[in-house]
Amino acid sequence: MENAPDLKTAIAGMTLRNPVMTASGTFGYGEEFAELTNLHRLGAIVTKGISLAPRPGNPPPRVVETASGLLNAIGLENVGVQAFIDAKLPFLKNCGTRVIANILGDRVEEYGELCAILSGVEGVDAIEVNISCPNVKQGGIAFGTDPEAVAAVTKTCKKNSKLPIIIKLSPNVTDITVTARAAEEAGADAISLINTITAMAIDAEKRRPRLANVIGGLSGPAIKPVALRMVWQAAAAVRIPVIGIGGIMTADDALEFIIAGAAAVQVGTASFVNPRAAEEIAAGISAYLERHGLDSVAALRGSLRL
Amino acid sequence: MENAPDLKTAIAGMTLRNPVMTASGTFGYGEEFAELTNLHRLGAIVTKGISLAPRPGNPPPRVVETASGLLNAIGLENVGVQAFIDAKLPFLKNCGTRVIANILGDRVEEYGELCAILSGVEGVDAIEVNISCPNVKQGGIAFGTDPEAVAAVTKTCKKNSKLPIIIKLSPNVTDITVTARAAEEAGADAISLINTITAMAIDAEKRRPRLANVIGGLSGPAIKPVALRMVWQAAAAVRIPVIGIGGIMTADDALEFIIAGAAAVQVGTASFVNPRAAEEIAAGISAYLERHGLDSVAALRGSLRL
Amino acid sequence: MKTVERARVKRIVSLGRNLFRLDLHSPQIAGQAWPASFVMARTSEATAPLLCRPFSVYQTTSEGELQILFRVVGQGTANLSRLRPDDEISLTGPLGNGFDLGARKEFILIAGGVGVAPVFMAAKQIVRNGGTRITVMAGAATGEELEPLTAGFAPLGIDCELATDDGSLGHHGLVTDLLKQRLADVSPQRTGILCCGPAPMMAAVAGICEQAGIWCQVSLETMMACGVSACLGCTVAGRGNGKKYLHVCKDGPVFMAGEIEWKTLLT
Amino acid sequence: MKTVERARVKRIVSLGRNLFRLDLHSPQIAGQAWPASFVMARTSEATAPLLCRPFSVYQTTSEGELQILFRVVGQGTANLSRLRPDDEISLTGPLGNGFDLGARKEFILIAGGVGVAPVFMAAKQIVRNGGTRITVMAGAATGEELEPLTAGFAPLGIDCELATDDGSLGHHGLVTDLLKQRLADVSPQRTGILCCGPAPMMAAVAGICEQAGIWCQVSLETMMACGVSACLGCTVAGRGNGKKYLHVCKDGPVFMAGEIEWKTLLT
Ligand SMILES: Cc1cc2nc3c(=O)[nH]c(=O)nc-3n(C[C@H](O)[C@H](O)[C@H](O)COP(=O)(O)OP(=O)(O)OC[C@H]3O[C@@H](n4cnc5c(N)ncnc54)[C@H](O)[C@@H]3O)c2cc1C
Ligand SMILES: Cc1cc2nc3c(=O)[nH]c(=O)nc-3n(C[C@H](O)[C@H](O)[C@H](O)COP(=O)(O)OP(=O)(O)OC[C@H]3O[C@@H](n4cnc5c(N)ncnc54)[C@H](O)[C@@H]3O)c2cc1C
Ligand SMILES: Cc1cc2nc3c(=O)[nH]c(=O)nc-3n(C[C@H](O)[C@H](O)[C@H](O)COP(=O)(O)O)c2cc1C
Ligand SMILES: Cc1cc2nc3c(=O)[nH]c(=O)nc-3n(C[C@H](O)[C@H](O)[C@H](O)COP(=O)(O)O)c2cc1C
Ligand code: FES
Ligand code: FES
Repeated sequence: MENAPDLKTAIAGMTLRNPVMTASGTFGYGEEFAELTNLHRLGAIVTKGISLAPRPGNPPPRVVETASGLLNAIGLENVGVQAFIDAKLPFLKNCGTRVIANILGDRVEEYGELCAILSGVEGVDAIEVNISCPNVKQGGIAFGTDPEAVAAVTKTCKKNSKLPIIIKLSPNVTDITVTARAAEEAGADAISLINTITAMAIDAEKRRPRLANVIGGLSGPAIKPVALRMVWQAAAAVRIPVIGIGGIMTADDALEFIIAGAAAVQVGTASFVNPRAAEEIAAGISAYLERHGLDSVAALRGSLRL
Repeated sequence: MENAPDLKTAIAGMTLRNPVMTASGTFGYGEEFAELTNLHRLGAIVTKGISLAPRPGNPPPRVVETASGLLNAIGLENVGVQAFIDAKLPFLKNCGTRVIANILGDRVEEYGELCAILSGVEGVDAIEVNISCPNVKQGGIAFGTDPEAVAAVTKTCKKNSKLPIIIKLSPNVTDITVTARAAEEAGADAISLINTITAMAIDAEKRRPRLANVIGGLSGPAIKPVALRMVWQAAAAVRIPVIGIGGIMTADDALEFIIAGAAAVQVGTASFVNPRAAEEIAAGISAYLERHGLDSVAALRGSLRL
Repeated sequence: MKTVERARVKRIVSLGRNLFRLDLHSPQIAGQAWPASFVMARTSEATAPLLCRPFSVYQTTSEGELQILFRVVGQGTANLSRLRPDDEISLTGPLGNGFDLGARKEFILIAGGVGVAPVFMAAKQIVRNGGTRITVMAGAATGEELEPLTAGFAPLGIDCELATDDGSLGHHGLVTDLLKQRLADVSPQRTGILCCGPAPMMAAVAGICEQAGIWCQVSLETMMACGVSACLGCTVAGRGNGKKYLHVCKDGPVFMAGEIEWKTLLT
Repeated sequence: MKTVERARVKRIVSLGRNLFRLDLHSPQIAGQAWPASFVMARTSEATAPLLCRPFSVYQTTSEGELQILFRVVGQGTANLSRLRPDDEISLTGPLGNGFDLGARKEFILIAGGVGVAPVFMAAKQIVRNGGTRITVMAGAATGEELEPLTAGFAPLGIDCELATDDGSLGHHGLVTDLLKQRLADVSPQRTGILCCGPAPMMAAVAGICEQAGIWCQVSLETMMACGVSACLGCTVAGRGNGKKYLHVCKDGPVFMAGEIEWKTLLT
């Protein structure tokens, strides 16, 4: 091949340099990794989840390692939307890549407010909506496990924002295609999946939960096969772009998701293990395309041979 | 402590020597492990799933390793109930431990027939009902994801059998307490969980699924945190005994499930890694009880301190 | 009888790039192994890699030593390559069926790469059984790789016909070329062929033997989770009836070449 | 500036049962490390153990060598202990804040077990800064363990007061006993205490210092997923307001003893 393969990825009205983003909550607000990796080589940075008011998060311990996995109950600690805009966004604006703000709330209206606020500032390219949070009006059941709540959040976000809206699906459901379609029908520009799988660990010696919050979310290579199955199912069920997330550590992992139908991927826990993971994965995808004589990553999407 | 701790475990009207069973599909029909471990030191042997007619299973490849996990699509290959009774049960009868026959079907009636047949023979102590199979009358949706189907299968099994009926729940659901309660209300004597989580792997070089069946079931240490969370939730939701399954490799793993509320556990994938795993786990539980001054395993059940 | 045994590393010998011989003290398993039997080795205590890895027995001694040959292809074999003397690993074995050495007077033994392991053990057994004529045909990518793999045959008084992909040793081409050249001299009545190597090589040998009417056994490899016929994961499709599956860990690893549906094994 | 660096193992030194010193060639990180800075080490390429493990910098040389001290407590540290010269691992660092060495004239340095690492680096720095009076108080389970951990102080001209749980070396009891004995001689105006060790020891030292009005800094350990303030997993509860959490990898690992809500750290 004469030219380098084309990694450009169009999603929800944005064009990304390449299909590799960082996953929310695993890359801070970008600045934390500025000395460690080349931010301008990433497709996009997805920020830590942002709520209206700052949140202190859960008491410690908040993280525990499991077999090929990481169990966390951070409790959505974040600086709140105003401090995000004042203190974090100025750096992100100039970091050389797309910025996707990840948001969360307890009530549908909060999502709407956050969308309105973030649409009004410069430097945010898209909004990713974390719906794995408990819906306080519905007795604390996660928005993301109820197709009607998914639709309601999606509609509110779309109504309150001109920015592309990416709905981030919860894997803790019987049938991922149901919530995927609910998001699509309510107007989502893209969906991303999976968020963490609800899980638990116990210290047998102390007979106590290892997390102060008792249950938490499982991420990392352990969940990759489950994530890949769900991405494959979701990609077959909707026409909007699907962003694959879950246990991606290497370029090969990312390629599996793209071959299964993902338009782009997010790298989460891997950035803890290797701060350069996302950048290296983007380079690895390019090398793969070249080796296989493919001139664009788009040509690979959904190319699974059954 | 003067006497060895009491590991005896009463479940569904049976008394087991200890709370450690082998999981269905991971210990053959017992005979395969006779030279490798002391079968009479196990709480019970759960057989490979048995259907009315023999099944050839899925085309190869059927298994692939994932990060701390095993992905399988065996396709429920088995000799059928008649060959089980003629060729496998004679050995099991004399192996020195309890025998639990695991059954599966495509239609509710098949489960009933299997229960009737197995209740009529000597040597089967209980029946474990695998409901993670596709329900052909309902368009192939797994029985285990639909509370009504769970109830229907449970009732049929109870009606057709005097043996204790253990319903084995699928983890591929939004809320495990719903199917757990459905089984309890329909008369199940116990529930066991989790079966494998639906998952997938792709060979990026070949752009083909790694399993001929495309999707399969994930087991092993990778899924332990998810299994433990579900067992904890289910144990809080029902009064019948709960049997914990999923990624148990060591005595500590088993203890986590018991502390979370399981009355007993099953050891699956671990038997592939170490054919003596179940026996060693039973010994390890005994050592733990002794070390902690507990005189019975029952005293530990559900002892999680929140 | 199969056993689980803690095997102690006696030595680990590099046989070239990514190729090793591992000599273990494993008296119970060594005392019972036979040609084309295999062991399941747990390569680390970590949960990744999770499963045991299968390896053919290459050689055993009466002092309880058991040797395997292996090529580093992934994490499990990389872990093995980092073992040091006195480290311990878990072994289960001996497993599987084995080559049928009883019926024939003359043997052609065909090996590709580390597939030489079961073939070498068969050769030693045939020699021990006394007097039968043996020809070895062995192939590999390069001479550098092939030489250490076949060095054991000369001390047994067995000549090797060699083939390498790059022509650096022996015939420049496939080991099946050697077989074809020899075919005119082979007596289908007396001669048996034992073969272990990459699937395409075994499929080609199977095809040649079928056409020539020569008795041929192959030792197969498939993905194995348990090695003891419990997981039912190690299947290959049997010939004739696409629905019948053979279990490599129990019905095999040795099969009559005609039993296998080679097409499905190669995709 | 923090970096990710491939660090080459120069040597690995056993300091007794389960205790090692690992000397790495890691010039970029070594060139920037400070007392109580730490590195995140990826202990293997496998996915289990998955995360990097944090270790305090023990010593650096101008030739780019970086040393850590570690105790084998689980899989990650067991992997480290099996490293051999010329193996490579990934390191990220230097991370965290550091001991505040500027303000004081006299220091008491208190270390428990491998907690000696940041304390030793602080001692060297204080000596290099010139002239300040330093006392070291160090404790461990046994003398066998404590001796190699404290051997580095004498060449610096620093005397150590030792305490062991079994009385096999120095005072038979806790290192905090040594501090209490000394308290009468300590000037709260001039003296600062730097401390690293098990949480109960640091909590006890914090309590003593608070009562005596002595300036005291501690270097804490919590579970860390990232080490770079991205995961928000490494929190400890701050004093006074139960809702405020401090991040050990960024706000720490060094804190003023009074900043910490010790009760919640000990449960
Ligand atoms: C009965 C039997 C006997 C064997 N004897 C030997 C032997 O004597 N020497 C030797 O070097 N190898 C032998 N093998 C193959 C050996 O088991 C694999 O190379 C090994 O399991 C790879 O493990 P890994 O973790 O290093 O690689 P992985 O990371 O697991 O895999 C790396 C690559 O090797 C392939 N692979 C993995 N397992 C197998 C397998 N079981 N069969 C074929 N390909 C596989 C994978 O598809 C992948 O492409 C034998 C296999 C079987 C079934
Ligand atoms: C800033 C910092 C500096 C450190 N410096 C050193 C050092 O210089 N030398 C040294 O030997 N150790 C140091 N540690 C502790 C070291 O990181 C752990 O011992 C190591 O991560 C254990 O890994 P493992 O896989 O061997 O054990 P695991 O299997 O992960 O755990 C084994 C046991 O150790 C405990 N443990 C695991 N991680 C930590 C942790 N981060 N803090 C406290 N306990 C833990 C676990 O709860 C468990 O009980 C430091 C920790 C931090 C946070
Ligand atoms: C420590 C941690 C914090 C996270 N915080 C958030 C968050 O704030 N918002 C969100 O949508 N997802 C959050 N996630 C989920 C990740 O973005 C991602 O969906 C998940 O970890 C699976 O990907 P991985 O396996 O690559 O990590 C978090 C994950 C981790 C591990
Ligand atoms: C190869 C394999 C075959 C299995 N076959 C069955 C089966 O026939 N019936 C069944 O109910 N469960 C079956 N299971 C599920 C196990 O019994 C168990 O629920 C699951 O593997 C989780 O436990 P583990 O992580 O300890 O393996 C099978 C699992 C594996 C790995
Ligand atoms: S490897 Fe498990 S049945 Fe053959
Ligand atoms: S370790 Fe991740 S924020 Fe501190």
